[in-house]
Amino acid sequence: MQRIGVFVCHCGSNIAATVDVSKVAEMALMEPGVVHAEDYQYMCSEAGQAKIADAIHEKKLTGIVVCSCSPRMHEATFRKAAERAGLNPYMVEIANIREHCSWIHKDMEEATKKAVILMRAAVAKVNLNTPLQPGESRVTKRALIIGGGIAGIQTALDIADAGYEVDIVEKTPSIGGRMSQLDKTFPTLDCSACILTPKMVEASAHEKIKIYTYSEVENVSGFVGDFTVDIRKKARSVDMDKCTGCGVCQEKCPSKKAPSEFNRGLNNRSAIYTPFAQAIPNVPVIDREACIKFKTGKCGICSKVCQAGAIDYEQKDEIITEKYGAIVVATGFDTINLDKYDEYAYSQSKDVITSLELERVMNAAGPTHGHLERLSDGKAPKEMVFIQCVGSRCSDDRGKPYCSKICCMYTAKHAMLIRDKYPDVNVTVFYIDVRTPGKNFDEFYRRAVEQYGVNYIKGQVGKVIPQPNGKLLVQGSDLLDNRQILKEADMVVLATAIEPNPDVRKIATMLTASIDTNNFLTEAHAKLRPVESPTAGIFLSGVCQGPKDIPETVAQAGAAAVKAIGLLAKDKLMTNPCTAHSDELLCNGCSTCENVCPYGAITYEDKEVNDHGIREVRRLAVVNSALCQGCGACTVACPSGAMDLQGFSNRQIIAEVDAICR
Amino acid sequence: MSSKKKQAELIEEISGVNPLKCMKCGKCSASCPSYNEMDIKPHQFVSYVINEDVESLVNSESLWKCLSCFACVERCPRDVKPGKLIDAARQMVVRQRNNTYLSPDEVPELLDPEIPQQLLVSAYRRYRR
Amino acid sequence: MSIEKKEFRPKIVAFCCNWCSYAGADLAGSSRLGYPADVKIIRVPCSCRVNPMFILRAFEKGADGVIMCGCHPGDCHYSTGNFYARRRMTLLFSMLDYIGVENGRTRVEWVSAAEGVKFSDTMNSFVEKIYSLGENVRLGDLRCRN
Amino acid sequence: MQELINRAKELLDDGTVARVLGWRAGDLPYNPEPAYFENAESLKDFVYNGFCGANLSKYMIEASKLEGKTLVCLKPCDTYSFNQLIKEHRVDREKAYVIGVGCKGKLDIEKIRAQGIKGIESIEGAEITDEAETLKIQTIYGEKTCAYSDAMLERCHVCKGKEHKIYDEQIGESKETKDGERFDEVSRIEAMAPAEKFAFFKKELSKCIRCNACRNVCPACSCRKCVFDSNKFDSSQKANVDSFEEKMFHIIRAFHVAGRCTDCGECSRVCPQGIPLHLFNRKFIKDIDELYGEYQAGDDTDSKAPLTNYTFEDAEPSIVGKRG
Amino acid sequence: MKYSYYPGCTLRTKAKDLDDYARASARVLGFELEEVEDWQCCGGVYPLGTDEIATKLSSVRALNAAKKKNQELVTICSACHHVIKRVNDDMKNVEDICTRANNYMELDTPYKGETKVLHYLEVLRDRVGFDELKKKVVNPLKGKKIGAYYGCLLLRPGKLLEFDNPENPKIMEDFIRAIGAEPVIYPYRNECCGGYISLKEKDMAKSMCDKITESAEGFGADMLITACPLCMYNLNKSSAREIPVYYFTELLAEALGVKEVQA
Repeated sequence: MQRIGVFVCHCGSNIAATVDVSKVAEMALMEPGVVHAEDYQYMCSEAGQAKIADAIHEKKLTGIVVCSCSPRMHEATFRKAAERAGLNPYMVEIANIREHCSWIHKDMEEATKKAVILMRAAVAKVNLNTPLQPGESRVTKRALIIGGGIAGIQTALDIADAGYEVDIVEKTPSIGGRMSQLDKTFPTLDCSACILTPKMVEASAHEKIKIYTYSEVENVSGFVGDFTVDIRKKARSVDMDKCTGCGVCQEKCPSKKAPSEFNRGLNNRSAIYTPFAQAIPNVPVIDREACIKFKTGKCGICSKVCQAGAIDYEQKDEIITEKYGAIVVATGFDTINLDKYDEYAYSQSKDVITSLELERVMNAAGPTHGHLERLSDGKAPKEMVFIQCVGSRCSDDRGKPYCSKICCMYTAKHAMLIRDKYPDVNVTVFYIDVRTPGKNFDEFYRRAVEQYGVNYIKGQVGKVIPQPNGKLLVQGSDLLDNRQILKEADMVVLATAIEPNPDVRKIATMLTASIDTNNFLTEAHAKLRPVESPTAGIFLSGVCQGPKDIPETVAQAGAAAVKAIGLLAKDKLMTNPCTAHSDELLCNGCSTCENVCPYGAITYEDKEVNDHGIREVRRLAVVNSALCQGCGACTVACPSGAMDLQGFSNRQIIAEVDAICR
Repeated sequence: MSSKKKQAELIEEISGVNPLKCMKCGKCSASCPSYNEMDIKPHQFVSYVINEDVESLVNSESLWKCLSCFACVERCPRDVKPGKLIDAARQMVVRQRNNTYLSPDEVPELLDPEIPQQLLVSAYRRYRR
Repeated sequence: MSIEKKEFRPKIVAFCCNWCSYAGADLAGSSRLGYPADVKIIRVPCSCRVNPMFILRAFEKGADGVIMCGCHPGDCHYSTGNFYARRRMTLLFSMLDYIGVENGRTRVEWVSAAEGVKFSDTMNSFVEKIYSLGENVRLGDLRCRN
Repeated sequence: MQELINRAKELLDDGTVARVLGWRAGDLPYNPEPAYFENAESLKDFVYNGFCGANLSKYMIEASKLEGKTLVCLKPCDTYSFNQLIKEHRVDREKAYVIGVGCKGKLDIEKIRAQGIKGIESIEGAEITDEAETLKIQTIYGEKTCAYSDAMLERCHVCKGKEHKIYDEQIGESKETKDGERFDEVSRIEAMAPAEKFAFFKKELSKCIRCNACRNVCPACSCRKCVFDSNKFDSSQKANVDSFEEKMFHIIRAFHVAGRCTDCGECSRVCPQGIPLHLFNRKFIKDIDELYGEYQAGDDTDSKAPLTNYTFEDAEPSIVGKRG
Repeated sequence: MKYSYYPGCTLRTKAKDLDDYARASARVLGFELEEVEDWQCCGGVYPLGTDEIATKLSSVRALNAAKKKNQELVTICSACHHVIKRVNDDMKNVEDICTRANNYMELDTPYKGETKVLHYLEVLRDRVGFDELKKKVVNPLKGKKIGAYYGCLLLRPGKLLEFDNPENPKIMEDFIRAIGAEPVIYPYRNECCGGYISLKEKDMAKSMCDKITESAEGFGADMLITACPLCMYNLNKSSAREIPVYYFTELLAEALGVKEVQA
């Protein structure tokens, strides 16, 4: 029989205001096995933990139940406290009477009743707990960064500077990401390339950083500290070692009709190309879809003009398998597809563009060489209209339910830059709300209004109506003046919602990292563990976790790096002892469990057993506890009940069920 | 429950619209072809329901100016469907008060030889019990 | 004053996956999104840990409704656990329906860690359903001998 | 039958097999029982006729542990169970010499009795080689007759087919006996109102005396130790007659064999109380077929079982409520 | 191929042309329209309150008649199409409406939205195919610049009608191409003409129609086509402009060479 101590936390008034904590403690004493019960203001405080330790010593406790906040919050705290007092940490169970009780119920009597039941369930479970010993596993001291944008680059630099090896896997031919496409950055109006390229160069020159561009993660197996990753290096058709980056091939390439990804399809590029002038590595790739040689077998001009003999049409995709201790996801974002927003005439008129396209138009290396002009006829616009929240804050299935966060600021930036450079251009912004939390952000927006005379109208646009004369009639509402507005514009810019890179779902599935309905990766705790995935060893950097601007991305990238470094710095990791275990005497050897194990942790061995005097060799399931992650799939698949999960055993769960239904 | 509240709830029930979903972006008003003819603008309908002032809504000219063209319904980013609120308010008028916007007496003078049947049928259904 | 008829308060057991819906329930809590106290949550490492025996056991011990929540299909922390759980529960629920037990007493919902609202909505609607069904007589009564 | 006995003798004599697993005549004309025959002489008691319904596959679990090969007689439907046991590593294929025996439908003495035929002394026409469509039954009240198919077990009316799924050799002809639809009974219950379903099963299950005959005969219930006999699940009172398993036994048992049950029908055949236990198993099979694609356990030895398999697009559990 | 056919009140009277041309063209294109027996008027407006049942029954009757014949139900008038498709959606997806409607109807087997509702244009696109139509054209309307006028009822609510992209439709443009003419795309083609209010609010209707015709002419249209008798009436009556408006079936019949036969 266990000797159980029950500790009921007030959590200040968080619990005590709705749960009669002393009643819970009092009721606990009536439960089987409970020899001690008390309540205290803050169980997680040093004094609270001391109470637990004292009771363990004085009452010779063998098990602990803490009635407090969620185990996801303080289970580790209390387990460590128990361990320090000499108790096996796995003899501690938490009854969640805050998140699952006091915070959601208003009636004291009802909440107290429920808290008592939750306490009972925990006591019933602890009665069946057994001491568990975690195993150890090794840590591969290398990190993988998925995504080579500013988030990935910054994380890689920070980890590499701490002395660990880092590999970056980037899908496109160059690192740089979205930031490389931006012209200027808010709120300081720095040139984006000027602050990004030094970081790109630093990353590529860093001796601890290896960059795989034009590559994708193909498969991930293993677990924290010991991931095995297959990386597909797509055939570049250009030998990285031989190419000097002279650029002649791109000049001479006769196929120049492929839409430029870098310029958002606003102009074309050659079939052999580097996405932009400062690309890293400065080695082109051949777009085999566009290349005449690959399509018809004839051409081969690039090969002829290449002095270095770097062109290799025979190159094949290559799979590289590497081991990593930590993986950082930095897959970034894209703008949403506007097919479902045809009322804004995006597909009907070339003069309706997205803000990211405007970045390219404003950029000296862009399709108009930095001149603000209409893409339909090259004329300079006189009236520009910006429409905010295109696809953001939509609860229907056309758009995204969240605020994209960056649009208000970059629109103010665009408006300001246009008014600054082209004072005769009128700029009107239709907005729903202007959201500018951030240092110097609102000041920035106000400057656009006060100093640059940008016309902000509160109200959404209903329709953009192309006119026979080539102008765009913008039909919007002015909610403050209560009138409908018809404004003739030369160009319309849509602040298009951003969404996580569509590939991220595939990656999340490989990593078994959880992802929300909007395809943003979920953090382990919304406030306290914002850069970690709930899956150990996976860290989040940048927009893959939620919309953010550059400074926030860089800050998060650094935070993710620190978390990864914290992991890589360890020599050994404690493994979760809540693993499956098979009872040899009950095992049929039927292989059912093996079929459902996602980790290949179950194997079969012929073993001699002594079943009540009968000695025979049997085919038995054996669990490799280093591989087992403790999901429990096998325990339910097992017909005989031989397979059980430590820490969540059949009997423990049934005891909880019984206690709740009592 | 006050009768005002009841009315507001009735209108929510008939329309199946939850006015609290509105984020006041004004896209409905920006889309409405009858905007200039309306005394209460499409984006204001939800406020009238939230403020339980159904009285003003059912007395408004807007009920009869709405084309039921569903432009607001189609484009609403919050799935509020202001057009349905107007329809519901119009229903309340024709149902409760037997108040009609169209009387049989005035029909002959509105007619012309080309008028399609559906216009008369729909006018009756829209305007009368 | 004597209480003639006791008010029906259902017993509802919710099995929640530690990685998603348990955290979703935490989020519902910290967001103060209430649901009736009749729901009691049992934490499991994955929906695939939920043995049909647990559910039958709960009913046998007097539960009026049992709900299981897991990660959305494709988002399982262990890759595939919820797929197995989905088949197991589908078959189990179908069997219970077959023997005449009200289908509304059992439910599976996929609730992610970010879906506090969904968790609360789910529990509210489930509890409402159980109230409408009333006390669970049949499952508790299904025995070999009368 | 004689051909079977002759062949068995041969195989025993030349040492190919160490024993024969078949049926021995019982004390009555209709109750032969499974038996081992270690030598040619003992085969004089060997019998194979229409009453040999027993599925011998499960005996092969123990026989696999014995020295030498065992000759086992399997009817077409039994071979599914045998395959399933191979798949689950419960029997050793190398230790078995499978003779696929012909079958023209197996008889149910209860069905004969139900026709008012009592005091049976002998039965003619049950011989496997006999082409007779009619059974001649000598009773203490005189000779009675009964159409063969009217005396057949329910399972034979929905026979899975006369093909042996696995065998070393075949002896005897099989006959198509299927004249009903396998899932008709299940569909009929599915169409009932909930209260009606409940009343039906309550009535049936209340007959159960927990004799465990169903469990003992079931080839899928091959666990070394049944969960109902271990303490792995129950945390308390084993002795309580009212305990968990008492109430849920048949549902849990059906779930445990779901996807593994070949629908051999032995559970219903052996139930002394006449509970139609196959209706549970068949419900699972019907659901599996409908939701996850047709699957016949024991059809092969390597396919993935439905409950250890999945697709992303699998139906949600809510489908149960939706299809009404 | 046989379809159940719901002509609607206006096609029986004022818009007889729309109907005649449609039937004549159907014969050429190899499908047959079987008029639903004893059809009743759909009411012209989708019943607005979610609690309205009686006003939906005429649609349900027509839908059920098609179900009994195991046919798809074809409509031509935009308003009928709008009303019947939406009622059908209610029957399929709104349990309450379905139950109550069936209670009223007392059918042998309840109607649960099984019938597929198709607009004549959808038949051309999804069943006949515009490529196939093109092959059957004998008088291609070469050189004609035609603006498609969709109006509101055909397209919205887009999610429910699933007719075409409500903001940038193309089915009529594809149709125009198939009969050999050149489509003119103009932004007001999916804006409402004010048909429903044209009885009482003549000025409003006029201003709306003018916007539409002005825009169409501005982009170079010689004529407009429509599927809606109400739009047809309104555009002819209310707009100050002279641009001719035709039913799409008239041009179809002309292109297929069966117009004269009818007339």
